[in-house]
Amino acid sequence: MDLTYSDTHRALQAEIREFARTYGHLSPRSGGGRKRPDQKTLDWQRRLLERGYAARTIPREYGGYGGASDVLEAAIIADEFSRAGLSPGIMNQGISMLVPTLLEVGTEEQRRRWIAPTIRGEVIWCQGYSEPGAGSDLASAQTRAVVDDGHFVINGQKIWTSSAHYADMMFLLCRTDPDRPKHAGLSYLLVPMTTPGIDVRPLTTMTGRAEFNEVFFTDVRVPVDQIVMGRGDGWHVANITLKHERSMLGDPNRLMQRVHRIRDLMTRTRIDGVRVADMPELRDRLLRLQGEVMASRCHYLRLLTERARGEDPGVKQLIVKYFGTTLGHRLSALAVDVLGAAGLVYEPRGEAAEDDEATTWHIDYMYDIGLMIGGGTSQIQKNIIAERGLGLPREPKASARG
Amino acid sequence: MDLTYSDTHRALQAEIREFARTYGHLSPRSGGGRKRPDQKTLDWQRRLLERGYAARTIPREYGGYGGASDVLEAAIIADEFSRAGLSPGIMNQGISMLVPTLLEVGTEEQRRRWIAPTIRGEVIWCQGYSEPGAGSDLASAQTRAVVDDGHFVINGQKIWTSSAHYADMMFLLCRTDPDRPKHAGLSYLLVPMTTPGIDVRPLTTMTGRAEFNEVFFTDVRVPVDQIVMGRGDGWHVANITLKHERSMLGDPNRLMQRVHRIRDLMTRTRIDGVRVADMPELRDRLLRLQGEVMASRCHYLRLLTERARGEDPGVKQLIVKYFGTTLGHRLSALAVDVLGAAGLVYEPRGEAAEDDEATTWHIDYMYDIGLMIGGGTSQIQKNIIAERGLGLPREPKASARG
Amino acid sequence: MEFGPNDAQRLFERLVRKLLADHLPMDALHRLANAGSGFDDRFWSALTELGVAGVLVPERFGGAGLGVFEAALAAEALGYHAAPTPFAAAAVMAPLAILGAGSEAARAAWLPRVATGTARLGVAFETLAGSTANSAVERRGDRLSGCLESVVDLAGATHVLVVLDDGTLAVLPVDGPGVRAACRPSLDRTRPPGQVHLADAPAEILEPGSDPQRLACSVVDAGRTMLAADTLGAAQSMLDRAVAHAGQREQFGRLIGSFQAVKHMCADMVAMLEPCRSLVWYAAHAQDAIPEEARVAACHAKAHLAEVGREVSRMATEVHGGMGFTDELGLHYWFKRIGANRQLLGGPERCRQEAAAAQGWSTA
Amino acid sequence: MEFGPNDAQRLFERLVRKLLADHLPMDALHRLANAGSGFDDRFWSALTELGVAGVLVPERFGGAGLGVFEAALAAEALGYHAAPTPFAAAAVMAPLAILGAGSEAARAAWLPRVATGTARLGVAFETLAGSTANSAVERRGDRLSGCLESVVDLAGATHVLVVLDDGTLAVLPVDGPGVRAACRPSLDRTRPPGQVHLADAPAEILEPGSDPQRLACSVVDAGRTMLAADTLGAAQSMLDRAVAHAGQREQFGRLIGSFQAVKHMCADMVAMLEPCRSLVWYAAHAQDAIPEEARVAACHAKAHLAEVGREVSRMATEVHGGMGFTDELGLHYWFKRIGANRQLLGGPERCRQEAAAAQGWSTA
Repeated sequence: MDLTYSDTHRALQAEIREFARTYGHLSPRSGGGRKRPDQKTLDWQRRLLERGYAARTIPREYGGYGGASDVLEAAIIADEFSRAGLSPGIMNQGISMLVPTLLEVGTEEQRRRWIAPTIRGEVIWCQGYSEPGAGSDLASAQTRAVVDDGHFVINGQKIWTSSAHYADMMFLLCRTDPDRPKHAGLSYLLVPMTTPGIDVRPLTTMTGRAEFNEVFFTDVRVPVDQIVMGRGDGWHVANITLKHERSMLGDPNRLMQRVHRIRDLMTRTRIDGVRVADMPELRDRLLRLQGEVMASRCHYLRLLTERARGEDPGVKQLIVKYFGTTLGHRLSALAVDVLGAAGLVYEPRGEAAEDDEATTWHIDYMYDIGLMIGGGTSQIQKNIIAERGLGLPREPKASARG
Repeated sequence: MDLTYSDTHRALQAEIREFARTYGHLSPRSGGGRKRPDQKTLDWQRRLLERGYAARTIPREYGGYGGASDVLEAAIIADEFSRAGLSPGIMNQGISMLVPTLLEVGTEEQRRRWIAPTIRGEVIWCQGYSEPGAGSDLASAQTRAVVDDGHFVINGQKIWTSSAHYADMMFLLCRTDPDRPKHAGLSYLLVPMTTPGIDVRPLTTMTGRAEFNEVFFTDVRVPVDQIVMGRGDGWHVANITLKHERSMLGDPNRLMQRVHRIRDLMTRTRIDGVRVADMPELRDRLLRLQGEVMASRCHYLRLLTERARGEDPGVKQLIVKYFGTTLGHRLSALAVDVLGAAGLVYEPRGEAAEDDEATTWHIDYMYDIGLMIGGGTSQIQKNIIAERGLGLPREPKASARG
Repeated sequence: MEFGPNDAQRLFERLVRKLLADHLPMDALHRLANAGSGFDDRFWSALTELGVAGVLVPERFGGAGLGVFEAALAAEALGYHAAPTPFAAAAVMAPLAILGAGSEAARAAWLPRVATGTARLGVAFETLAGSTANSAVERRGDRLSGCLESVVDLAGATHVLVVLDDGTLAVLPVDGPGVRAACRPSLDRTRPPGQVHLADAPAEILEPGSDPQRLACSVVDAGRTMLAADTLGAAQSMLDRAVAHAGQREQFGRLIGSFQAVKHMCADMVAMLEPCRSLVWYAAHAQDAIPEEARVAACHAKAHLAEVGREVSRMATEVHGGMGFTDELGLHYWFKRIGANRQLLGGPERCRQEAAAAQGWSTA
Repeated sequence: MEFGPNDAQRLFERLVRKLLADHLPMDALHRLANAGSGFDDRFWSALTELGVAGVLVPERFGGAGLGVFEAALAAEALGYHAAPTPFAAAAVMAPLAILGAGSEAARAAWLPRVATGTARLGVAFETLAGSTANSAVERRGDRLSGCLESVVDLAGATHVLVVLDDGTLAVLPVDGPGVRAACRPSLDRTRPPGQVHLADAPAEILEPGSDPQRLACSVVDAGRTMLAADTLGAAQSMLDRAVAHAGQREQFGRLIGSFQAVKHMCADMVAMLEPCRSLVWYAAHAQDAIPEEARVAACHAKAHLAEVGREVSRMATEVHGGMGFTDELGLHYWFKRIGANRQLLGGPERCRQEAAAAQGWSTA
């Protein structure tokens, strides 16, 4: 065990604190679900990239900071931003899922073309995986792509596509080789959303915003070089992406930041004249969550360390999404309670503007339920944890329909 | 809705309060799992029977008080005993399960012979249902009884038989007609535990006491008239008994009494000089449980009312055991927390003597887990609630072993 | 003794439920909720005709002359249908306040109009209701200045009844001089929260009853009981939908209700929720008939339903999978209504604090 | 940077686990637990030889010279095997106290004996440890009178180290004049709680360090970290047993682990428990190297492991069905050990209060 700060680490910490003092007032608000970054957010992201507070380990030639992978550095940055209540920068599916996928299996050209604008928040990606009726069985994708004149021609339908209504690009899982076995017939394509034949129909959710979409493809033509790896490698690539998604969803630094934001909210809110921070019943709920967040943050550092050692994370990785999303929801539930009746005013400002504090928390509270459902419900996560993680037997195949 | 107290009700209330003032100091301690009633408990029970505070509605000819069925009277008695912290009298399987079963389907002779000594606490019954390996599938009982010379001759083995080591009698579910279909081949016999051929081997539990037993039958002879209803009616009778067990386990008056006992404990316990009653974090836990207990008590009164109207309780009855045992466990868990480190001294005094306060709570805390497991685990209770209560489909039959 | 509604009460409940089912199929609910005004003239008239608006108004003033218990049955039904309408304040808290204070002349002036649905009073508290609202009012004679947040039932209101900290009750017309009243965009689109600004606004000060603070508390208690009943109905609605969905939706080649995980979520929901019905009945009945238990029962009903409502609303949404998260299915109207009920008139921790105080368990 | 044990630390952990596995098969555990003394000479010698008793004693005093982190690895292993032995006080709290206070002469007198396992100190607090014990001691010069409950590691102890409210540290031999020390019959048969009566008993008063109260707190923190680590190991042991049981026990014609209900209980347990390991590591490391985080981390580790331990111990017992409730299977040793760890040195609510105070979040 060694969490010692070297001189470099101490310098980094001092540098961030200075940055927070100087520029902290320019930070956009955290939370509130996904939306296209506004100018304030783009400017903030640019500042973070310049100093390596975002995309720190992404090579310079792809627009990153080119820092060495250092678990402690990452932890210091996350901590300092969390404590100062600053936005840690843009977090979206392009940055968290596509970029690491391209770094892992993309061509040099794909990396040079896509990574830089993606991490700057200029190119927004959406994920074309789920299809109607297929539930969590992604490998059963029916959306077809056939080759014609140097292009893939795509027909079919995706659903639950978050951000599609404002995204520039989609990474798409589709069936290119229907005659091959289920998992071997898939390919992974990069598709501009402006391509003719793409019809995006927003799916308004309980937050009142269109977080998801249905996306229809009619003879959508994409050059054949817009494939990641080769034909039939789609399932492999998609799983790399999903692996990165699972890590993203459990991000403990966002949870830690929520703890601090709720603490702050508690000092500003009063019930019949009494500060909520001085109500032990509510304070105890925050402390309990703080302990759990502290555990999840430590767990995250442990995973980083073990990954650096090349150890197989096994069940330790599989639990992250489940407990991370559940914990996130419990935190926003507490925030909603602290806001109380005064916080019931709800005015989402849509994609372009920043929401007020109460609206942001309410969106998170609902959106977190979406996260618990999306990409395999908590129930399916528990099956995966028990079967893959603990080796418990699978359910017997049903001999008859229920 | 009508909870009006008539003059009779007010008189009953006043009478009990007077009783509590005069005799309250003679009450044995509540809780602490099952044991054979000691003299103090038997004396207390006798006083309660005389005044109709126990067995109130059981006819006088069977040793009861012969009161009319009056939901409000029952509630007043339970309330006043709970508030005064007095034992509501003996609660055991004979009183709660066998007596109502005999009242429902026993012969006049069986009633006259067994009910009076049972409600006085002089005859203790145990329940011969579970068998090794059969889990919760009671209808698969293999213990055999064949008729020979005016007797049933019993051979086989029962397990998880609580109280068998000090019981006088057993009500036994056994197979008398192996050639008939599973549920139709069972009979329900009343067996004196002193009959030769019965071997009781105590099964010490985590409480350190022998709450359960294995019971072995070797050529145990019981006169054929010791059957309740007829041959082959065993499953029917057993289900009547189980119905009464489910009601007993959810008894909200014991839960209400626990709330009061914990409140009292909180005022007597200090942590570094601070009364636990003044620690809002722990007080809030008690209040939350008080609200739930209040709900369960109201639910109980509603069930009584609807039963009196002859309505089918359906899911309303099925949930009682599940939430009652869970709530009981959470209450004893709070008590154990209030006791804290000082309460870790654990000295069960066995069957004969009264345990100290901390030991009693610890036994309840563990015993409550036993209740959640026994007679069908909470998991099985949930299956029953969902399938029988809500009409959800059964699990498909497995086509292969897991 | 009878624990539960009697025949007359069940009849009343059935009539209310029938009316709601007729008026609020999902497309109507979508329409009214999207409008977001929390009030619809036609729907209100129908409720009034049935006696819902005047449920607590004595017969001599033209009302139904029923009790808080019957009002709770109506509130449960309104919650079950997520009805976009005033009720807790307009039909329960305000008339109770006027019955408990005010001169006979004031009663004769107000209550018949409440019963005919033509006077609809929102209710606002300065602080007594345990909420996070930043409300403060200054009184000079019969004139009030200040700001009131989280006003209950301001939607469609003709007047607002203000409860000051000393228990004083003041009534002002929403369009009177010095009064600026507006509903805010709300999480719960069926019942928007109100805000009222008062600038030296002339008010009718009701003649105080014998114990104004106690009356104010009992108005809060009745309001909390209504919110608890509303949550009960809303949660029951979500549970019913979840069970129906689980019994017809197939995934992985099976009805999802045959999976133990789904089954046990449904079992947990019903095991939590069903006893709540009896608790709400009891709390409502206590307001009518057991004054010494009224406060504790109301606090516990409000707090416990808030907790159970939250759990049920989350689990029922989860059972629906992705569909539960969409606007189209409309499940979220109930989810948000339950969320709003939790916060209005004091969250669960606050209500439990008051339950402790009412039992002498704390000095709070 | 490395979050987790390094190679040397992992080797130490493996050796301890190996020794425990060898010494404590179930029949040995049954035997030692039934004796209930919480101490076994042979077993203690083996632990001492491995350096467990002297884990925190600097090498110049003959100890292993390791840190609280390594001690936590040992504590986890001891919890995993429900080892009936002193440790938290004898090997961690007492040597830390002596290292932080006391003259160099006192250190030279005590620490080598701690390392060789010949001096075994139980630790008793007057109040600072947040427990419900009724302890009170009066000091006159170097003589103490009074009563101390919930003494940690009095089993097999040669001495008791008393921490007074002002941070004063006093050491008394358990068989000294005026000292009456006895273990009480315990829920947790592997570690009986101790009670000490002092009647004008002569004590060795250690020379106070620079900040006696702070030292006392850090002794509590280290103790709480050990109890958290012990619960971690014990809960892991119960989880492992539950998973193994679910994978081999058949009911209704299937392995019970193939039922979703059982599967999800196991998933819930591991999802709760696995992050706890990292939290315990962090809290232990903070005692060694991050003084400004040491108190908050220790409080959180103690509180959170108490909560998770309780859940896991209940669920693992449930997974075992009736067998889990029997004495014979022995699962209850862990259940009770987790229960005792929860209460010793302050329950979770109390620990969270202290975490709030340490962060300036309350005035408590």
